[in-house]
Amino acid sequence: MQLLITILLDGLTYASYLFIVSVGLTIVFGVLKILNVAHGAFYAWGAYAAAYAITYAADMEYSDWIGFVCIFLAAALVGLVLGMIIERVILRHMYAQDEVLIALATFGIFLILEDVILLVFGVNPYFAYQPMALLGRVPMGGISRDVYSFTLMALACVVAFSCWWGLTKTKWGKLISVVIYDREISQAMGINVSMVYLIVFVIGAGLGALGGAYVAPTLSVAPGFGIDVIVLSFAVVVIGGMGSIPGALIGALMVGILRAVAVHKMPELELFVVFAVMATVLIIRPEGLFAPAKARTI
Amino acid sequence: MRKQFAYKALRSAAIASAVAAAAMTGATAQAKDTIKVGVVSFLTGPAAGPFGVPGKNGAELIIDAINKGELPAPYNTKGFAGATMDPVYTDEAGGNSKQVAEYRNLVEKQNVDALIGYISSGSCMAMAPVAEELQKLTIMSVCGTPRLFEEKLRSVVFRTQGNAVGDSIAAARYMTEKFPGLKTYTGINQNYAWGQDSWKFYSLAMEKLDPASKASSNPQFPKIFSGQYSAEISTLSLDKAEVVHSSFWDGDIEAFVLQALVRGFFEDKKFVSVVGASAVDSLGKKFPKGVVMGTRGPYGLLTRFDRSRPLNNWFVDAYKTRYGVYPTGPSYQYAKAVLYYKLGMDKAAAMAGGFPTQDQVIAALKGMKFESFGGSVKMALGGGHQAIHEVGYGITTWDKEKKAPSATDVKFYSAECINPPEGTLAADWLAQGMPGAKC
Amino acid sequence: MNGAPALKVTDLCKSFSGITAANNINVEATDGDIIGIIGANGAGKTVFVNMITGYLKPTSGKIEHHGKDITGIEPRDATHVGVCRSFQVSQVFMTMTVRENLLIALAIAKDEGKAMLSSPRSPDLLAEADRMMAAYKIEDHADAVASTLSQGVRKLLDIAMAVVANPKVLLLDEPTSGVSVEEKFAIMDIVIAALKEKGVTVLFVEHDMEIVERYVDRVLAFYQGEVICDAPPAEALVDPKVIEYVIGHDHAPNPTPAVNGGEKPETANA
Amino acid sequence: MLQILRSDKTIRWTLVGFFVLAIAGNFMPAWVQNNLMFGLARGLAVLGLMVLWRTGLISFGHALYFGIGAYAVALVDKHLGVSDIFLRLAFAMGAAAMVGFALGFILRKYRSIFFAMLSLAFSMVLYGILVKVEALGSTDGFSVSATSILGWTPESKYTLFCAIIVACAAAACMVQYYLKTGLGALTTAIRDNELRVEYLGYSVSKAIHFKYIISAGLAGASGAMMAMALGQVDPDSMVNWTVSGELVFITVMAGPGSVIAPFIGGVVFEFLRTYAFELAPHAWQLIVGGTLLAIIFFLPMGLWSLLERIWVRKGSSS
Repeated sequence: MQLLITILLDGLTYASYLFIVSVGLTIVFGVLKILNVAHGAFYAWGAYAAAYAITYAADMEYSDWIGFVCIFLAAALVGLVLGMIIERVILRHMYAQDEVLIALATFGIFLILEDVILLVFGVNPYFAYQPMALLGRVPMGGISRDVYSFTLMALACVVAFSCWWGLTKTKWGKLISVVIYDREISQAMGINVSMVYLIVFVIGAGLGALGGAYVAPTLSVAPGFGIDVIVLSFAVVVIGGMGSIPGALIGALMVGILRAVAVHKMPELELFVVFAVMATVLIIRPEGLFAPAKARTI
Repeated sequence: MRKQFAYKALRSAAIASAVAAAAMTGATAQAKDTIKVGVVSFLTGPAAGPFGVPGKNGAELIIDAINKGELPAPYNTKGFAGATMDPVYTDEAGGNSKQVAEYRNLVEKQNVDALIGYISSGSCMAMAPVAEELQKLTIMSVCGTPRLFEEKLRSVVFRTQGNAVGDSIAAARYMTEKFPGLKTYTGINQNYAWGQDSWKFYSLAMEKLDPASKASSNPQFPKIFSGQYSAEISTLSLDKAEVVHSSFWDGDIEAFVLQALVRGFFEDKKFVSVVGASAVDSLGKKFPKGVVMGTRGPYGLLTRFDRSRPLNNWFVDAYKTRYGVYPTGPSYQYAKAVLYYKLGMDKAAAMAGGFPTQDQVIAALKGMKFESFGGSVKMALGGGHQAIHEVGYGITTWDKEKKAPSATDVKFYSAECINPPEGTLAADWLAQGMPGAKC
Repeated sequence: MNGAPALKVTDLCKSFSGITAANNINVEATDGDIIGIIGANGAGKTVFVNMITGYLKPTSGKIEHHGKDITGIEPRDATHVGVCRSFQVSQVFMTMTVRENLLIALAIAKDEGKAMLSSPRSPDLLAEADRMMAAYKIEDHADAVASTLSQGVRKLLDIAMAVVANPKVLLLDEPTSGVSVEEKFAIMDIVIAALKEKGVTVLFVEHDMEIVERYVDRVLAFYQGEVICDAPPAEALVDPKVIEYVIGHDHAPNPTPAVNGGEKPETANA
Repeated sequence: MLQILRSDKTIRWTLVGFFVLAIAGNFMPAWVQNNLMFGLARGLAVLGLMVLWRTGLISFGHALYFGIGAYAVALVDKHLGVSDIFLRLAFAMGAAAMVGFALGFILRKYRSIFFAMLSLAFSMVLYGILVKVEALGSTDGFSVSATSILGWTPESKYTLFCAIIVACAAAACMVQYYLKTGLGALTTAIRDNELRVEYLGYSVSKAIHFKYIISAGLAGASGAMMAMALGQVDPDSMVNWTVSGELVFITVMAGPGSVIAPFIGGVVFEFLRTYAFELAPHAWQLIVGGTLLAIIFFLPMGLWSLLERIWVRKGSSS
């Protein structure tokens, strides 16, 4: 029982983290049809920006609560700046290309951003533990857990809800779904598609950054930790169905829980399970468990 | 050149006699004004901040000092066998295969005279065969897996850092002495040579030192640089074991401590960290008190304010003034390796009576015993290629006056107390109950 | 060849999620027949062709070729048994020249693809290709890349490629659609001549009644997935139902894109 | 068969080129020799990827076969003490081709991004196993002992250098021959129009499966050669997704123009990385990534198209 609760909570914690990181990826793919490898870089940048801001605030001896403000500001800033630059300067000119080639281009962007981090923030790790320390811990399932991870779950729920709401209940969401359905027609209808693309990409980048920014307090933010995130979020997105938000949610939950089970029961399989599931899903349902509105025929 | 040597010889009595002897031994190498040496450490990636850069700084500091001849006596002779060292700082990140390629580049493209460095046991295990293939003197400074010299003897590879056996046995001895009540233990170690060996030898030693002790059935071996340990921490917390052993280093130790700290992990468990001192410095006041902390040698946290000897004091002050922080383990370990190389070069030069060939340097390095910053180092194992030295543990605390982290109950174990005699495999020695251990 | 008809279709039905595209179609064609298929847009002509050539699996019913049941077989197997087709939107290899197009087609057709293991530029295949190009009057374009060809020439190439496998039954889906008026008859003259001499059974979907009148022995008129008339042109074209539902409603060449013009079968994301 | 070999210019030039290189290698400094070996070895895998690319498929998971090849060499060396180059190659290619054959049944039905993703998934499964299993060397991998040829262990690397060149030449010629056959001609045909290929009576899946096995075998050989040239294997530089990324990168950089392009691309990449790493240890990824973008934007047909433009002669355009 104890073990069960623990596994569940560990799984949920990891799942929420995965979801926040992956949802941006899936939205971008759904609308722009771009498999964005650079997403991992947004994640890293978000983490760095947040960690930098938090440690700065701490040095200035502001209240630790400022840390949370920093997190969201950092995410928004990174999403806005990097997202805009990359979409306008590079991707803009590639939409005609084969999508795998675009993915490769984003790989190039990823490599560049990775090193720019080094040049901007240096190699020393950042420790922005204040927000996590601030919230303390609660006993649960016989062991104590940090409250911060629960706020992470809450954040995941908020993100999930607002994405769903934003896409289904708002005018903007409707516009986007029109664009997803058929780019040419929506252009003919006078929708400013390129603007929609830009905004969606910025949002996606922002979410990636938010993922990084929010976990920053729990880690030592050090160079090169965007790499593993990429394939993990790929797995999540593919499992759920590329371009589907509920899919990303389910995918994150599956991966999170399975990994938790593995860590507790068979640590050797920790990484294996994630990609085994990814492969299996692709084999059985290539379009993913939750195929997006318009199933893509290849 | 020769004049310069004679001049130096006069200044250093120890060497003077040798020079006389060297008169007859001919064959010396073409004298050089500068030697090129590859200094390899993590410059990027998660290990750069806590290990690579401090290590590089340590090397940088002492190389400059030696080139200028500014070290306190008796190390104050200028240069390496009179030659100025021109270091090539190289990144250790990127996986073993990439490192092997880089090693080949350093030797065959940049024509370095020797290599100093390597932090990850993975790198060391991968570099050793290449070093042997290319026959290039390589002094490993930090990595700790005993496999390096236990698997086979090496001709051109040296290591100035004691291996995981000593660190683990010392940890086990410390625990059984200071906390005889704690019988059950588990561990979290990175899933590669260093982590695997550390855990292996720690549990072997515990079996022998306290037969009543019991290892957990479910120790954790996450992939190095994983960064997220929430699930692992839960597993360890659920585990009934009272002690948690860890050989985490690089960014992982900080990440782990941060994540565990909030969850009161260190109040429920007695945490033994073989090499986490870098985290103590980086986290400062934040670092939990009461953690059993090792430094893999007489330096860093455990000896910062004692061990006052000219070389050590000079190093701490010079480092603090140049980099604004105290030197950490890696800084010392890199500096130690450079110092060792200098001593070898000078000694060989003295014996050869001229600029030494690599073989002469290797002969000089073999089995050398020298005074390092905190204590003495004996190249006792692996046919005189593997160092042994004392290893200590202490309990972390926060020093209010100095506003710096420090350690209480510091205890050091002599090299012979924690290392097998030459020729015996560590595992066998432990199995036999560590015969002849001098403590 | 046994006595059985070249093509025998019995009670063929096809419905896509409720909508009936073909309803109890019964057709019989003997060797050498030339049959015109007419009907308004969405009458089920192309669906019929697609089912016979294995692109669509019938919901029910039976298709036989010389007595052999070929219902719902793979397109390539249809080709193997000798039932081939051309397409309303020419399906050729756009980045290759006319000759290369034919060479590949020939290499595949030749003794079950064994020719594939050596160069298709072997003398005999080259000669064969030249013969094909001559027969279909496209030799002038031999080395032009397909994407640069005019609609008409591309059509001819498309048909020629359908013919290399020496089909017994050939279905042509609107061989003259998108072709300029002056080209139309030229094309049909070439094609029919080439096929007649081979004694191939031809079914072709056509909107232009003049062409139908000129070339076919029999007319199949489709309406809402059913065959409303199966008779020689003389009767068929005056049949009131046909006039009512087909001819009267249809003048301009059919603009509806054929089912899945350029899409790829059996790869719909796996 | 012979008519192709005799008539084919590319094959003749390939043989001449590699022969010259082999001779020249003898007079090169060791580090150049090394980088050439690495580059050419990678080129083998890229050659396979190029065959796939011509059919319009890009695999983001060929590190799977690269890794299988490399680890096959390391494991037979460690456990069976096999040091002979032919045996090692046989094991590596055999293992890779077999896995490719098995997975091909699934992958041949996939296209575009789904093909890329599923390949990625498969390769990461292997990665996940390797880094976690101590018996397979975990993140350390293994070092590989010196390579021998029919019982004779040469002391200089030059012999291996020549062996790699022979392998590359052989592979290049075979692929060139293959591309000239009907099957090879199908590569472009399939990319152009699968429907037509089916209606001509050929199974697209079969054709793709065959090409997939070829590419797997070549990637296996590539990994094996790499392992022997380096004397080291490990998951992060041989199986991780970034390795697949690199291979695709080289493929695009080289361009689909010719069977020689992959080897040029491989070598260029190797030197690019070496120098980037030497000039800017903190920014070498930046340089590599920048190059990748530049190529995609300004040389969509790769370096080969540049070479073609230089000596104005038409290569097999596609």
